[in-house]
Amino acid sequence: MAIFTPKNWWKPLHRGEKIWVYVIIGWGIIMTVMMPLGHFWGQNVSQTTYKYKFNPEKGINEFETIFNNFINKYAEKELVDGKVVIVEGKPKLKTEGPSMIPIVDASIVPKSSDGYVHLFLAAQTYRFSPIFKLERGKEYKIHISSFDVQHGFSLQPLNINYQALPGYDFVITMKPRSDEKLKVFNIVCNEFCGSSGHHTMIGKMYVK
Amino acid sequence: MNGNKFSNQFRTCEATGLKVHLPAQKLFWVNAVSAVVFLLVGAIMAIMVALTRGFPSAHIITDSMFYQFLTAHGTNMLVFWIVFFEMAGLIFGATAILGSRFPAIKLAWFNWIIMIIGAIMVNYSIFWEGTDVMFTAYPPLAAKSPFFYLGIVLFAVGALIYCFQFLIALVIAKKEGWHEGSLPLFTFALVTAAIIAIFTLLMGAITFVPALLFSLKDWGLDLGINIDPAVFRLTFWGFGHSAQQINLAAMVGIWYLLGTLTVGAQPVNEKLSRWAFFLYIIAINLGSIHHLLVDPALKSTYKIFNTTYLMYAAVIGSLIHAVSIPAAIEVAQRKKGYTKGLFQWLRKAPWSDPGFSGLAISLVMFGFIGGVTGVVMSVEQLNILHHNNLRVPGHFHATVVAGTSLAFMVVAYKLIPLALQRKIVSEKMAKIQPYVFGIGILMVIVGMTFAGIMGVPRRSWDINSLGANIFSSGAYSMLVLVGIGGVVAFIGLLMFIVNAVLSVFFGKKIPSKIEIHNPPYETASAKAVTAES
Amino acid sequence: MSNHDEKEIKTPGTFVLAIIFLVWFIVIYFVQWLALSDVWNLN
Amino acid sequence: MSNEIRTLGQKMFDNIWFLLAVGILVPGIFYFAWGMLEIYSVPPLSDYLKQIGLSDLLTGGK
Repeated sequence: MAIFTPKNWWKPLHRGEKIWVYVIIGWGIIMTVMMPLGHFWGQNVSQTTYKYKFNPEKGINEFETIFNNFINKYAEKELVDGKVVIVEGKPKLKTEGPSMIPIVDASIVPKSSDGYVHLFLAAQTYRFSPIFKLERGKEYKIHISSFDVQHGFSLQPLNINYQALPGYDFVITMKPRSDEKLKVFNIVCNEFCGSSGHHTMIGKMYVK
Repeated sequence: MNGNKFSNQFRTCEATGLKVHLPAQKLFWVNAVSAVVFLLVGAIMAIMVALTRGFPSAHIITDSMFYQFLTAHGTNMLVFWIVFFEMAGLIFGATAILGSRFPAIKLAWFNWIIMIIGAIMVNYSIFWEGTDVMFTAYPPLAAKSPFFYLGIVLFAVGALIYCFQFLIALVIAKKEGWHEGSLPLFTFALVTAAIIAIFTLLMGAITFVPALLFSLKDWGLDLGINIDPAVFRLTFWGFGHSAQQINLAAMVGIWYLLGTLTVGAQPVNEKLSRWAFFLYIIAINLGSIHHLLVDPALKSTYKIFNTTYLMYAAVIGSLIHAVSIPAAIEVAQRKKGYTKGLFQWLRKAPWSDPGFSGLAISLVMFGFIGGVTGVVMSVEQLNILHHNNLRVPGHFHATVVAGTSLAFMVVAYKLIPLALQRKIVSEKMAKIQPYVFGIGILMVIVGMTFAGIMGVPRRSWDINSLGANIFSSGAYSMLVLVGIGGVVAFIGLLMFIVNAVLSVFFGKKIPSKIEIHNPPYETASAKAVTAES
Repeated sequence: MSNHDEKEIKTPGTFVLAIIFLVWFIVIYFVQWLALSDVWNLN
Repeated sequence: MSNEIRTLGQKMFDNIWFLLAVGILVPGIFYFAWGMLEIYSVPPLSDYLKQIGLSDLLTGGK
């Protein structure tokens, strides 16, 4: 019984038990092989990560600098009669939605020397910025990171989920499929990031 | 009876003939009662959270309350209820099962006191200071004051000392001659649980002590510590998920125990069952990595190696138990004459005994839903579809709630008479409780899983506030199922709590003989003591 | 205590249950891979 | 009673300190130590951006 013990219990398995053990070891091996197989056929989740100095109390962090430069360079500007509107010496950016998210058309971002278009996506309480306009069938490297606390990157309705950590730049290769019909994708934050607005944190992606 | 140095006061259980060490019985009592108190707190939080999620537009509680309540639900249920009950289980497994004494009773009381202080501190921080960092407490998000971290550290220290005390109790039982030979399988399962717990609590210390030191700056003590979010996640899950593996090992042990107590089942092959527990010990804690599969900073080789639990060794362990427990029951039932066809043994099983029905519901829900979804979502690539959406709570409500909590509840029906000498107040309510709870929690699990498949995130107060048409109408109806199931499960849970509390305090006392007992076996050290005196 | 050491133990019911469980496990596992291949093409 | 022959396997499984050592060491090495090594060997972002010709993003920016 489970509460008493025979003295010598190191006994060989019965035939049925042996068969079961072989079967489940076989199943374990199959499951173990599936992951490297997927990996080498192109399903690599953990593509590349780079770290940067993150120190929220001592001013602006490195990713924020990179991100601001990226936005200033490529975000769509507000135009009046074909001229860029200047507010306080800076060009005014076109924004969308109540949290004023800038828009970046990926087609104007030049390829880097590694042959990819690099895009920077920042998560912060409580928004994802900017909104990208991507082209179907083109491959992009999207740098995902956070300015403040941890966030979740959940691409809906595909239900593709990643984690965004401050201090770490997660580079993900993404390619909107050429047979994809959807034009708007939502990015939902699925990591708790603060009680006043976590449930409102959302971003967008357009696919042309 | 002439007492020697090791003799102690024991009470003999009339029904089972087990000897219960009296000082240990009091310890068992406080730990079990504390567990049920925190279960009640967690249950009230659970119903609020389930209703808020189930009917998001109704806004039953405000957003800040929701996140506080969710934090309280997680910590009270996953940590306080389960660990207190496991501490009670360790005391039971080391004493009553072995017929032995529990050493260092005063230290054990000290452990209980710091654990209870820790648990109260955490609840204080959540309800009065408004800490809402969730069970996970990922930095840079910070609790409202150091009390939250301090509470967890104190609780973990108390539990860690208990685990070592348990291991030492086993050594003493053998040395003083209370017990001889190998440990019974149930106690062996508890050894597995205690070993996993020691790893868990060490990782907990590595996680929460720096977090505590960091948070001391709220009290004006800036130690210049920075917490790396990726490192915190790694060590936190070494604590957070391994803590659930303690439950797994304890629960499987309880399944074997329930099989014995209800139909007299005995493990068909002790070696095979013990191998399965050994596979847990070596491999199961690697599985903590499956929380970090879509994290930056870790590479695929590391993720894949760890998430396979050393080639699914731990899964193989579970699959061994999945067969050896029903096989033990089948053998026992067939011996009683239920030999017709394939399943007469199962049909004629004591389904009105909560111990058996609870065992069956717990085993089936844990295996078919919890275990399978767990393995699927810890595949590196597949995790991308699961991470942080409602499928994850769907999975762990099948394992921790339908599996562990239900097994703990039904074993409590057996332990209250056995270890606390009280009759269960309402046997009738105990009879239907596992079914009510099982149906409720099944609805919760199904609702959560399918809502998660449709993309609904976990830990969200109101998915409508993201905007209209982001989730399909199917997702909303699945959330309604969560809400309704939550109510049913809550009723089932209350049936247990009311019954257990009334039985412990007002149940009919079962009389039993109190005697001084000597260790029944002669050992070298016992001989040395008698020679001295 | 265990007194069924020598003779072969027969547990056909458990065997059937175990097979049902394993089939369920395998089906769920591969259905998930199919679901993934729907959103994430292999090269 | 106590001098009966037990197999090595049974002795191994009866030794709780051996089990404890295995239970701490295996996850301690494979999960914790290896994981820490992974995290501390993440390369810096600025080097990568310089390498792919995006060094202009690294300065200024307000």
